[in-house]
Amino acid sequence: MNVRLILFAGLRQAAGFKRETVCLPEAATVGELLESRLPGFLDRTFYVAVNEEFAQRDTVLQDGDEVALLPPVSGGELFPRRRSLRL
Amino acid sequence: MNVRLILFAGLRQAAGFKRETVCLPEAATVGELLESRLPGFLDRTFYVAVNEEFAQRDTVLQDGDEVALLPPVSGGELFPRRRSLRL
Amino acid sequence: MSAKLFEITKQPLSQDDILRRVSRFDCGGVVTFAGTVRGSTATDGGARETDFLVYEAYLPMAEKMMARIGDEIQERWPLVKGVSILHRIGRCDVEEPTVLIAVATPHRDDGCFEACRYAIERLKEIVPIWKQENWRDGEVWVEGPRQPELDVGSPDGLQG
Amino acid sequence: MSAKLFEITKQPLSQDDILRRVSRFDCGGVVTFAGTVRGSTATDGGARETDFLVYEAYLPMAEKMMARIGDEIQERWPLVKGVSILHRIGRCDVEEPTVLIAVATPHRDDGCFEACRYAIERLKEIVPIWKQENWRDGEVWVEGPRQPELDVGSPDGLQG
Repeated sequence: MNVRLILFAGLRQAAGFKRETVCLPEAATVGELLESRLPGFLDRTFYVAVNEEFAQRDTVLQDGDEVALLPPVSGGELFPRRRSLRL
Repeated sequence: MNVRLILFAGLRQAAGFKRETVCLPEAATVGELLESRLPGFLDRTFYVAVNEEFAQRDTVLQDGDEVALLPPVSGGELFPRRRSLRL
Repeated sequence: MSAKLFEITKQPLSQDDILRRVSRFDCGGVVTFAGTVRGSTATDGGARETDFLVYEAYLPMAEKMMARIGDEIQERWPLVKGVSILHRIGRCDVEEPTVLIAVATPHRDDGCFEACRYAIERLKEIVPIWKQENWRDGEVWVEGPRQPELDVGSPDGLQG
Repeated sequence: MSAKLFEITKQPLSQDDILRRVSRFDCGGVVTFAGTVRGSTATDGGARETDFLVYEAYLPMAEKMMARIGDEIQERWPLVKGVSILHRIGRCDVEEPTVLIAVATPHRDDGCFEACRYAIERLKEIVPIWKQENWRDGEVWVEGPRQPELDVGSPDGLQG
């Protein structure tokens, strides 16, 4: 089955792409998608939405799902530190 | 000595005038001004400003002072009751 | 910015205007309170309708007291960088803002919410502005609750 | 009123506009929070300068989550009559508002301050919008604090 993967902000920048269609075995989970396509991301903090609803690592995917990788939203910190992703 | 008396809102309406110059003995107090000019008001709730600063009943007046009679300010009540001054 | 921070005016109030008055280069959060004319007020006896309000102020004392509230805020919330209070006088129609209060701080946790709330409560206590409520079959000058420490009319007022 | 209550837009935001969106005949108090672009931020290491921000959103999920905040407010503060949240995307310059949140209630004591405060905190938790900070010699996508219950990247995220 195919799912659409979308990345935003710092994750998009780190991955070097914004959208991609990924082919997965039937009933693959969010965790399996990440392990197969973005293993280097697994120690980062981010959230996943499947079809625009927050999902978890064990959420089971279906053909045609849109899976979005969402960094913690910006401005949440009252006193932001400047993180150096690209200087 | 002469002081200027100014009334606002419901007090002005009840007194039937807005401004008046009142002649008083030297060193008269706010209380003496009220007793001589508006004795009917003494059971009402209101505040007095002398030269635009809140004053008290025993504040001593000077020639040329402006004495303002101020009802409790409007809208202070979270759930206002409708008082019938003129219906 | 030359606009006054504490102003009584006959002109309609604008939230964009007050935001400009308090906006600062080093501020990221502004809280604005708008008091608007309610056309209908729920009461125990059913809805009460209002056609319009008329506001009257004691000038310039009213602006001086509004500036005093700004000073009080500065003392209580030292991180506050900007305060503005604008109040209309004259006739105000339903849904129009009659008072705007804006407070600017560097971050949203630096007191902008608390200071704005403080300002509207304090305004009702010490700023000499009154409203006349007008409805289909009458009108009345509305009086707020008594502040015993200010009252000189009744006997308690004898204590300074 | 046909304007949307929860909207992501490239257009400059107006506080007068959002006041109109939430104003109601039976409301007398509206609290608006404006998040504006700070040009200078005090830090332990001295002032940090910002030239401009660029915002990116995941649409339409962002608007859906903003509407969810409106529903949450309605549940927690049942006297609230109107909520609107507007957020810009694209480039925002210093002192411009990037987010506006307005909450209308019949009286100022009916939760408008508390609900507005809740909305901005909640927005930072669940609405997928990110900012890129741009300054003289660099740029960075700013990330907020971690919400453990949402995190799927790190091991804690395994618990659903």
